[in-house]
Amino acid sequence: MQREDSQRMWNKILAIFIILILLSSSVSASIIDTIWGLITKPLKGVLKSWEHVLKNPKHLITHWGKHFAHEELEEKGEKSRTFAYVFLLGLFTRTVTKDISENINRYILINPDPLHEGVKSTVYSFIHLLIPFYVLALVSLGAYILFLSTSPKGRSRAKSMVSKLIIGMILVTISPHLLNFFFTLSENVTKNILTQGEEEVTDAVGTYTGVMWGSFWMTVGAIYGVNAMGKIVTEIVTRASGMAYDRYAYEWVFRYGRVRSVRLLKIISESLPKLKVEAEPGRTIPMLMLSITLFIGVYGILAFRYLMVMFFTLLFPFTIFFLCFDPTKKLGGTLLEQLLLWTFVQEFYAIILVAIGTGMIMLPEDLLGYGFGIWPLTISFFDLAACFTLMLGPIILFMLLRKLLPPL
Amino acid sequence: MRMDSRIKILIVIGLILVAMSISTAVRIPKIFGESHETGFNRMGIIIWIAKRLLYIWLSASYGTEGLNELKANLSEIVMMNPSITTLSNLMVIVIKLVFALYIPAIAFLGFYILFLSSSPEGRAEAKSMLTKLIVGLIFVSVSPQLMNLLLTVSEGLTSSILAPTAKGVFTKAWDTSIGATPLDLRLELSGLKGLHFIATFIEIELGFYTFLFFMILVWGAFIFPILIRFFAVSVFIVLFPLSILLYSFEFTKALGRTMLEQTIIWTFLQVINALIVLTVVQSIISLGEDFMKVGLGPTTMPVIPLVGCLMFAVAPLFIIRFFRGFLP
Amino acid sequence: MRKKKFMNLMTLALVITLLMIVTAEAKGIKLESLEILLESLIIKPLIRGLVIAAPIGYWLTQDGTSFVKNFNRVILYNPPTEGILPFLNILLKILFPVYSLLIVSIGFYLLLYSSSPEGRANAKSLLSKLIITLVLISLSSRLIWLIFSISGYLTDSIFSLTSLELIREILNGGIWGMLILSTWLMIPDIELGAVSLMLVYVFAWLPYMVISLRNIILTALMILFPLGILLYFIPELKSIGKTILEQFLIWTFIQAFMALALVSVAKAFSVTTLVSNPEITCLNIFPVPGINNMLAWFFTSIDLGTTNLMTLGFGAVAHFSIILVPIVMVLLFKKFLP
Amino acid sequence: MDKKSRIFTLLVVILLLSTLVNAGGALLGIIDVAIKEGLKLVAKGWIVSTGWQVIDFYEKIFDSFPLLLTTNPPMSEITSGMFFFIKIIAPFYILAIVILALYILMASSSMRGRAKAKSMLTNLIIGLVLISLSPGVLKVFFIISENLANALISMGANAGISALKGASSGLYWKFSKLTLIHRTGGIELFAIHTTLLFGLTIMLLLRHVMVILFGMLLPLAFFLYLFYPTKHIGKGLFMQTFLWTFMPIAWILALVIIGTVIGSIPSYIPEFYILIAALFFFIGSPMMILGVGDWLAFLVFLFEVLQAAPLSIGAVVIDETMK
Repeated sequence: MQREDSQRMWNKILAIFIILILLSSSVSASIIDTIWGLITKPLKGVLKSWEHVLKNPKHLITHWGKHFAHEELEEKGEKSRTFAYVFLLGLFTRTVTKDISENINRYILINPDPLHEGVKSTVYSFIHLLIPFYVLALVSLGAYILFLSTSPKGRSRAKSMVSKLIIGMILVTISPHLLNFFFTLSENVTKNILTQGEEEVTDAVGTYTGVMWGSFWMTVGAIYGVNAMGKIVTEIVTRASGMAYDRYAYEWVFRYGRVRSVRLLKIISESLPKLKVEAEPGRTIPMLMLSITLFIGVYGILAFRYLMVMFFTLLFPFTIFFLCFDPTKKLGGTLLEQLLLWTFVQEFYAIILVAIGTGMIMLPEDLLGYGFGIWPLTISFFDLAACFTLMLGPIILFMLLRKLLPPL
Repeated sequence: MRMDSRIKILIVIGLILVAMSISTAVRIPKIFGESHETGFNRMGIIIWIAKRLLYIWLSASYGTEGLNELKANLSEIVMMNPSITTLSNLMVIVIKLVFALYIPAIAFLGFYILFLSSSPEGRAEAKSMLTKLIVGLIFVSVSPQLMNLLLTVSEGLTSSILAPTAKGVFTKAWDTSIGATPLDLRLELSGLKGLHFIATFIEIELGFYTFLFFMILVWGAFIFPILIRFFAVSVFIVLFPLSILLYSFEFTKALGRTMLEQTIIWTFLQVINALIVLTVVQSIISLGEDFMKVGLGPTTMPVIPLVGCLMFAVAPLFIIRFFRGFLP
Repeated sequence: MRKKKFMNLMTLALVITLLMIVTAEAKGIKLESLEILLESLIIKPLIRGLVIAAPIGYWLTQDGTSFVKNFNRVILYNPPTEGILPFLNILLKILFPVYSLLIVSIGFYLLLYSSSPEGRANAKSLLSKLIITLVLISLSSRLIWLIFSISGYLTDSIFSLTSLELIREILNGGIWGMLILSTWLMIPDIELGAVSLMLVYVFAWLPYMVISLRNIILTALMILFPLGILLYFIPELKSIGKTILEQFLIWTFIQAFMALALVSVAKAFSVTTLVSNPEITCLNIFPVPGINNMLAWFFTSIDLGTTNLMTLGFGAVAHFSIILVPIVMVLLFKKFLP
Repeated sequence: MDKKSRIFTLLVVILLLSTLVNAGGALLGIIDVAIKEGLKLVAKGWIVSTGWQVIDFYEKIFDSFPLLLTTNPPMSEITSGMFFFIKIIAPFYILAIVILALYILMASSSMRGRAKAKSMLTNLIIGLVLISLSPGVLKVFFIISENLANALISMGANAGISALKGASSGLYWKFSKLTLIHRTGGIELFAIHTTLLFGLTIMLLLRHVMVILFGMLLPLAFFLYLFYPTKHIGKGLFMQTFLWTFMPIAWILALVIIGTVIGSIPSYIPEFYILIAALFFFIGSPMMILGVGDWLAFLVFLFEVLQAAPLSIGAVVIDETMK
């Protein structure tokens, strides 16, 4: 019923509009001509746009591609947009690689400081929170010993529990210092590993930054195409004589470019209109994903590790209490295990870095040549595998050592 | 809020007008020109910019919907628990059902004692089963109070963790990681919103991929640790008598253990949420603002606040996985 | 309601645009937009339909529905047992000297050294074990054939529980329904139909992938089967042998469970009802209601391009159950040998 | 249609009309652009309306929720399959009994061996009873499950269903508005939306299939349960039958709970999130309540399927393999 109603309404509206069009005084030419033109003109236009296809069948694919690959390729300002994209991605890559090659040791070694004012006060407030629980536990145990336990076995067990609880109480009060000692230990071990394999670590970080740059240059290549790249190269070489263009041109520009920045801007503004954009930035999403994955894989994991260690540091008094009270022993074991594991992730990271460095140094030179991409814009499979090892290695070690403590 | 969005619309219109006047007054450099034969079209550019501004405004407001409420009512939202009075109707029905189920359970145990256990050991075992069942019966009859106690303990712990916490730091972490754009009436381009802004102007396809970050951070923060927990706790409140029965009956102990464990884990998830807030706050305070802040200009990534907010959204779900299997 | 209002709005916009075009034409203003109209509303959708949907549809009539056409045959297929004979020969060649040495040494032990009855009994049981394994290994190709034929017979008789035509219809409905859905989504915009198009390929390929995975694993386990028997009777290496034999049996009988899953889908399809079973047709192929209705009438009258929720849902379930069954069975049936 | 979108459409119409007014003027560019934008709007409207058609198609499953959740497949379909399996089991059974009898008669000399054989024989006979009763057992399951479901569904499951519908329409409105601004702006939301609804449909239909499958295997389950080596397989099969039969109880309970507590959530939490959380909770509730598998892994997996991002596939693969 409803459909019919709407149908009728539509017919009416359409009819009114058609009558309006027909009666419209703005239509000065004869009506038939207009309608005829309305039908034929667009057809003619379409036919015209397909004319060269019909004449030269080779164009069929390009024409189809235009229609079907990406309809809005003819959007506004593609040159400036793509240039901004490439520029920002370059900036990002540059800062990330610089940061990581400078600070990786610091990032790996950082641990929460349990003696820091805020952390300490929080831990002590948790200890205050624990007091009623302790009282409750002791009272219940005392009641058990006094009234309920009949067998001497049970009584001795309860007594040992009391002594455990008291030891736990002492440990809880010094827990920040305990943790500080433990973290220092872990840091020293990690530091040792890192200084032992300094060369390897540098090499591993170099591999990582290399892949990051490789991804960036692949993006550039995908957008501007190999020919356009060649054009830029000749342009720059001819214009700025003495300016060597290589893989690290960006770095060069940042180091020395300040002096000639005006000149550089001129070069860019002159060569930009000549660039031929061959793909929209949306087509380079795989490379962008690679860059972001690498970024998250290192920074995200390190930051997450830090936060998790902080989490279990704050919980440490509870951990000791749970461990020393028999019914909640399992929970305390889990908490302690997690604390140890998340702290040891820094050792895992150092080990993985050294392992990657060693592997990359030991690798025969010719094997590094195999990769994907079109020369010279390639990323070696081994480099990529090294990067993914850097990302996943610590997690894998973490998972393998999950059953670290003996069952309690 | 209503006022704010109206101002935003006005600003968008104003920006369009400004762009219009600029485009008519100033000759736009050649690099902004078109590469196609149709020639330069000012109106087209204006529409183009306006559409992107509208898109950014709309998708960012979808992406950060409710963020202000989250920041303002953080402790209330973390401490949100279903009230037992709303669920009492259902709970009474379940308790009745459980009492009805006790009759066959006890009858079954009686048969077990009569027929199957011939050895005195087996008989003692069956008797202990019966005791467990009866203790379970007591617990079932006080189960609403018990559940209330559990919720009170969890709430008390949460509030005592949250009370000394500098929640302003966490709010600021949200602010820095979400960032701001000129559309928020601020002269800056930072955080995820800035990224979204730039990406949309580069290409809309990149813009809707950057929308994902909002989805994980803000939508995730509401959905996973807060609202799914709310529903789950409600279900386990209602099922609490049943899980006590199942746990105290020897033959269904495994299922009962899972359910009871889930009850406790989901209830105490809010403590973990509060602890995560505390962790992030302490980390930011003790590390300083500039630690691990990578990037230059609009590509700056404040890693610690970002990962902290991400942790609030997804980490509770991972952390509760560590705590499984603690009941005997 | 929402849709109707929406359509009103769209038609209004279209009519106004047309009005403007007519006005402009009349005033002699040259417009490109008319061509854009024609291209974006008619030519491009047709190209999309032709370029993507039509070839896939053709492919579905030919090879794409190969699983649908041959599902009973491919599920019933087992790798030929002759394949393991060379490997078996190698194994026997290695084992015969070892065996003869062992038997001779046990004989000497019995003759000369064993004085206690216990030791003698032990040696005897070892001897009998050796002989049993030897017999089993030399018969292992026959044994495999026997297991395969039991499983094949079982599968065949499970298939007889319901008509194959019904199963075929369900599978066909699923894959074609998905293509229809993705086509209608793709005509206005390609990316809109990406998920359903992906599902078409999943339906076409994944069952085959799972079945060929079964065959590959089965071939490998078949080669390992004699070795598994040998290891099963050596106490120290029993667990490895057990795993090999277990996996062999599980992966063999997965075909029966696949058949069972398809049969249950057919049964469920014939008994389940929905309150409302909506149909999706090409109502939306053009944004103008009149043309829509005409096209919808046309397409439904020739019974093309329409699918409903039951057909689509159960077709998808049928395809997914083929994928699900091995996982469930491997998880459910592990560690059943003593 | 709410106020905002009305104003929005009004603006568009005014824009178009103003260009119409200006048609005779000199601003040729504006005309062309306006017409282009109008045509683009039509194309976008087409996308949105197509999306609506498909969403509407999938959303019809919500109407069938009460029916699908409260009914089980009829026994007549299952019993034929059951008899098939009983027929298969029978020769093995006879063989087992004959061998046992022979063992008791001839071979067993020790007392203990004989007692063991006897208990085995009792087991076999109990099994015989159980197997012949298995249609009845399944029928009892069905009756309990259906009665519970019917009792529960009358306690306000409709509010839960309408919450799920609300989640669906919320996602659709976000998609449609973003799409009206730009063609590809909301595709991602649409992909998530259709995948969720399709998954929902498949889950509900798959339950019926699985009930039939494991119902047919019930005699086999009892048979396997009787022998010590295959005891846990029999138990697993039986548990599967149980879980798939009682899964709708968990679902309906989730719906009732959603309907009951949704009003008590503070108003400063946006409604959209509540509804989406309800949808996720509905999907995850059987795993959560009955402990079937790992519901969290399921959610992560769902997310992966939706996004197909290489970001965390590695993590998930490791998580799955290392578990």
